[in-house]
Amino acid sequence: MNPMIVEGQVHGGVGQGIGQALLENTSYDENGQLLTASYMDYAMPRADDVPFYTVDHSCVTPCTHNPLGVKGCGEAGAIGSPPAVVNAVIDALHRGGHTHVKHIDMPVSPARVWSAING
Amino acid sequence: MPKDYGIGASSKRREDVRFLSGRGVYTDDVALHGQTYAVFVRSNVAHGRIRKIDTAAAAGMPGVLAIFTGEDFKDVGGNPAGWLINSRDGTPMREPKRPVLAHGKVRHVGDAYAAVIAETYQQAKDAAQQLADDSDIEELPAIVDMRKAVADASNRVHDEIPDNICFDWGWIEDNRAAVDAAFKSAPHITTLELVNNRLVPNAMEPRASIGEYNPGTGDYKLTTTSQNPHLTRLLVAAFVLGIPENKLTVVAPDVGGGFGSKIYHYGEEALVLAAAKKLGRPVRWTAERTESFLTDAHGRDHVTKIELASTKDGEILAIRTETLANVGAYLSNFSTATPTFLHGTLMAGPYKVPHVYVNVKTVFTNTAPVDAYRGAGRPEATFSIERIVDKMCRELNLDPFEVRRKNLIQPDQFPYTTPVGLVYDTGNYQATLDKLIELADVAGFDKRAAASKAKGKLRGMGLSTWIEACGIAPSNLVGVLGSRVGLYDAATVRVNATGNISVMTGAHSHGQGHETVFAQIVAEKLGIPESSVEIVHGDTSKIPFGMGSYGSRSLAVCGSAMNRAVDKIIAKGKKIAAHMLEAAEGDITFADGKFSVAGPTRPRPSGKSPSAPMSRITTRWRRWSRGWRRRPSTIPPTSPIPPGPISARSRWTPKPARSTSPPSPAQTISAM
Amino acid sequence: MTKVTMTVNGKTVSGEVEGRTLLSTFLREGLGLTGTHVGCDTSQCGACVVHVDGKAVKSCTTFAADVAGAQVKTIEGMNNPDGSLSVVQQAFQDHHGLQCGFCTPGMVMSSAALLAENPKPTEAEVRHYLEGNICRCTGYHNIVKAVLAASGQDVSSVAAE
Amino acid sequence: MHNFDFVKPATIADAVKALSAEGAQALSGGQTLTPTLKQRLAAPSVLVSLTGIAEMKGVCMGDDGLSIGAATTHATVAKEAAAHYPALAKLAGGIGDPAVRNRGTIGGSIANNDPAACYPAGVLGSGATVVTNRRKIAADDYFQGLFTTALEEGEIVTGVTFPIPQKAAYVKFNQPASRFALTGVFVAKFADGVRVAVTGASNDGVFRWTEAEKALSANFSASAVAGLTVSADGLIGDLHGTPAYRANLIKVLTKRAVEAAH
Amino acid sequence: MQLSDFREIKADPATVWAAILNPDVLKECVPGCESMSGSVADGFEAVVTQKVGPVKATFKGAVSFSDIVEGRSLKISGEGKGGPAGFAKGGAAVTLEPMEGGTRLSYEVDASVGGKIAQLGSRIIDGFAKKMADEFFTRFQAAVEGPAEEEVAEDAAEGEGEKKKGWFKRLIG
Repeated sequence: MNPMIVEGQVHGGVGQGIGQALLENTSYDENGQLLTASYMDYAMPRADDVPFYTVDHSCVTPCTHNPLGVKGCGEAGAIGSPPAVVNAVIDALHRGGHTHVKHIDMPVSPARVWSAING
Repeated sequence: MPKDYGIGASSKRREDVRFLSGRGVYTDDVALHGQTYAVFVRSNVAHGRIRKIDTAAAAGMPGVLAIFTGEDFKDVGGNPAGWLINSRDGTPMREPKRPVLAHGKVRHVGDAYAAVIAETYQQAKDAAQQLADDSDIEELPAIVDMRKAVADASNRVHDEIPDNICFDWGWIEDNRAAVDAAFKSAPHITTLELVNNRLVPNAMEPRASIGEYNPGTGDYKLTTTSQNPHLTRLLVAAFVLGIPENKLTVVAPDVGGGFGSKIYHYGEEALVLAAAKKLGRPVRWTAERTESFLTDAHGRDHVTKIELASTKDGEILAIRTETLANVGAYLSNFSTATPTFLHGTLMAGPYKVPHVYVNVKTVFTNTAPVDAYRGAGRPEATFSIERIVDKMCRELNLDPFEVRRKNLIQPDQFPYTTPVGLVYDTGNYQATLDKLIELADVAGFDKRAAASKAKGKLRGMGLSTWIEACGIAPSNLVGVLGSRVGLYDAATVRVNATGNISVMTGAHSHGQGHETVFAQIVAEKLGIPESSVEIVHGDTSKIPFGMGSYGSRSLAVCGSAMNRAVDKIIAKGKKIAAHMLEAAEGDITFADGKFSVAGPTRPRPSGKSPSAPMSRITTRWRRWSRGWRRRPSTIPPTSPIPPGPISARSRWTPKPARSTSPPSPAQTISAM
Repeated sequence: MTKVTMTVNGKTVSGEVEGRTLLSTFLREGLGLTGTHVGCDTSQCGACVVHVDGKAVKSCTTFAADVAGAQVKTIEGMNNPDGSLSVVQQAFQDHHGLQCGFCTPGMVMSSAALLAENPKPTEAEVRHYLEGNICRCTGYHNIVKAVLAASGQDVSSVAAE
Repeated sequence: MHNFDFVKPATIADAVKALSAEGAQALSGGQTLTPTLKQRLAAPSVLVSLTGIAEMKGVCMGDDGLSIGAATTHATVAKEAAAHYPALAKLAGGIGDPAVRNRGTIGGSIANNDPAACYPAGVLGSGATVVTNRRKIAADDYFQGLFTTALEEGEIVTGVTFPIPQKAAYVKFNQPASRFALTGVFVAKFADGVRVAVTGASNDGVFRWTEAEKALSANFSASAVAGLTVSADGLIGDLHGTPAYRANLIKVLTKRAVEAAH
Repeated sequence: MQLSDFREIKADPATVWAAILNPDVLKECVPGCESMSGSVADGFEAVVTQKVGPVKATFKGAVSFSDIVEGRSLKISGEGKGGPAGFAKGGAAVTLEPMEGGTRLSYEVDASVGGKIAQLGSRIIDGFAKKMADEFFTRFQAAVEGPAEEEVAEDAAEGEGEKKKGWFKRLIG
């Protein structure tokens, strides 16, 4: 409909997906106290946490359920990016010889990667 | 050559001018004469019994105008869940009341149990602290961990719900035996336990609400940070406060992001309305960021065990999952749909999987409510599937690209019916995968990885392929599945006398750029400049009843309604043009903003121009409809065109895809 | 209450403030300049960034009385004298560097401060400089691109929009 | 926020006088204190802003080393100390974000002594001297644990004097949310030995890693640190890292700082 | 937050036991304690002010004793509301064992906080709680057995002739 806006939506979703994969976590302690109740502890992605990337939507198959043939795009970036990021981390670890690491839960923080390597 | 106008053009956003100049108007930017300030008193404990709330001292403090507690709302309705889910055994889900202010018990840190209204924000804050100091809440053990909540039934979030389970959902229950059998005979089984981490949507604009009441007319107005003002009006009017809908206007002005968290109705909205009525003055509230963290609906929070059965060469045979999904302390409006119909139905991903079974137990805990956050259910499903496919590839030493290519639905298989009840309409997943491999330079990856290694760094490559189901609908089907609201949308297109257009939409922009994009649709179809189209949204007194913006639905659903309304406008215009152009209606064509007579241009009997732009049609129509000019006999009085300006309203609910195995709960599906 | 006087967007303004009155409160409630937004409590989101004596500061973490006499510039003062968008603002529109618009005033003010200090920043410098401004909508892609473009650099080679 | 009187004296003497009032609190940039006040987690009756005192501002190279006025902002230090003490300038340029650096001051930072702040590592790692309105305090005596310093009632930091090392570097690993140091290490090589100060890692705040100092004094190279171990006892464990992870970071960052020192 | 530790106190168990149950001792030993009154049976009322960096909060609450095994062990529990800061709760299970030259006092402390201090201060809570516990038992030890040797020497050099007793010992003779 408007490629600039479509890509902007995807960028936003990818930003949030990378946030979920690498940074963001909501943590309650065992007494139900919310420990991540400000930006001091809830890690929001910042400009230097994300790279430039390419968005392509040239493989078009129009939707058959509406007259415009349009499909939504607002959530796509947030849906597909977390597993892509985590799969990449696991791949990197395997290439580095850390083949005992089968999975790391999100957010895949440096501390968790370190624990996984040494665990 | 990229288009520079209309559909497909990267038109610059018109809303940016005000946002970039500091002239946007967000809820907290609205200042009203005589306004007062609400501050909520929130629980510091996750789970507690309210023993005493002594309001006397706080009520006597400077500037304090009113104090509300849960007692004031015990007889009004609760904020309901919007989707009824039945458990595997057929019993309906448990639905505890979600009150405006906590009554009897507090159930999460941040659960508001009182509110203070004062002349200034600081006075309200002072008194709220006094009230907190004068309250006695007996702390009970908190229920935080879902596994423990389910295992230990002695401690309950809601006293009337014995096992802290809202429902135990199986999808599709009839397929379970076949799935189990597929696993029994599978050559290879991959198992993975994983967590979809709990997130907070964190729109940069904190939630805010202003309630107004006019004692002279009995009219209420709520200005609030909402993605869907009509839904909020419906919930406040029909379920919570019982205000007649015709007496309540809900306005969502510029909204600073939502990502799901502003779909829902929250108690603060009801409170400022009730307080405004009591005081006869505007009552405003704006969340501090910490309040947002404590009380905005959170997202995700699934704990999942997923199993995947495959052949030794990576053909997926079956998928089986068991998930605990946190709903928090109360059911937020869409919280029951998210882990079920937005999650379980996506558990086949973009793959040809013959057998899938999904089990989801939703669990009450002493945490903030959890509901749909950008993606809502689909990210959880995708993370589970794509992680386990990757793990399977590693276990079997297979190439993750080739395994996916092999399992992806083929282009000639659409429409494709999955074993979890969806029909995918279209897609060419292989082509997308090929394009990805090219763009990402997968062939050159090993070289890049080696270069990184030389610098002491590890480089990895991750792949994910997925489906985004969007614009959930159609209304009649979701109704069958438990939705308590229709998921259509609506638009009114009005041609103003001077030929410019006003479009009233049910969708609401909180960053998506509707003012620009919707204008592109209308401008393209009517062949007029985008600048001639005005988009009106976010005010229930101006717009048709629509369901708002979430779930990637604005364009697919509301855009379609708008498209249809424009078609009606063109049809009306043709009738008028037929008269003006002295031709039969069937001979009139519409292109580039002009009505013309089809076929080779021929001289008209009157000798006038053979085409008419929309503005002339409108002027003519206006004169007829106002009686300034006699309605021509070529348009008989029985004509379906009503008097008044040329305007048309349409609703749209997506049609289900044709399923090969009815009855099937279908959604409209788009795939990346 | 004490009286403070400062210059805001070129005009001398005065107002009665309490000791605790924040600059953001003074601007929004005292002067009606609601373009400066408040998005957090802990001085991190940056939606409230304004310029004080030419430097970017967080107005929600600055007391009005502490900047008495200063030159303050807010988003409302960023447009060109003829009302058109300034180069930075125009770049944000051209490159779709904003969506909901809430973080945008702070983002523009920080970007303008960066370009005043460093007229040709690299991508890394832009990203580093903007670390005190949180945007939830754009994924920063187009913001960084807009700032690079506003500095006069060619962004056509930046990964497609 | 509770209300208070706001005063902005122009001299140290007036500031000291203002601070003698009951419930008075110094404000030196306020990038930590102001959010605290907004949350009502403190309620001073008088707030004394120190940033209007000209004699407490500026960066100046002298015989004793680099003197920095306590009310000098991080941004100014990042710019003006760069020629004299690049490691310190880099540290200042990495605190918070640009807007925070334009308000926050060195005096405010070290008076607060947040266990994850950067400046304490720079001051302790440099063996700097903290100058107050009453006396001069060696860095080793000044930092006394979590949010605790040698400052007495009515005493304010007026400046800090840094001896200039032959080589130095500060390497910080950001806590991803707050951008404070999850762990930060300042290494400074002087003619008479090496100092290593660690911030962000210990429950007791900034501290010197003496084993590394000894090893690096003998051999200033990353390999000198390789054989050392850091105990996780007493280190901070929180959402962002366990004590064991922080122990690892101390070693890794020390190596990186040695490599980066120039 | 949980931690356990022990102290070897140069006083007999009966003296240590009496000190634990004495509100004046507790007042002196709880860092920042402004008042402490009441009885062992009904519990004590306490007001404690804590300053951590820029944060200053006053907690009003109660201290109670439970699981009392006379002369041997007990649990001290405290709970206070700190206004905007939220609340703090803590307990110490204390066991006394006679040893040569005194008493071995071992303790297991747990502490939890709620409200703003939990929401904003999680990174420093453990460290702070540990510091408070250390300080409490250090003060307690000093109260019962007197200042450490070097301090005594210093004081003596300043002219105080008599060897100092712990103030609690002086109190009880």
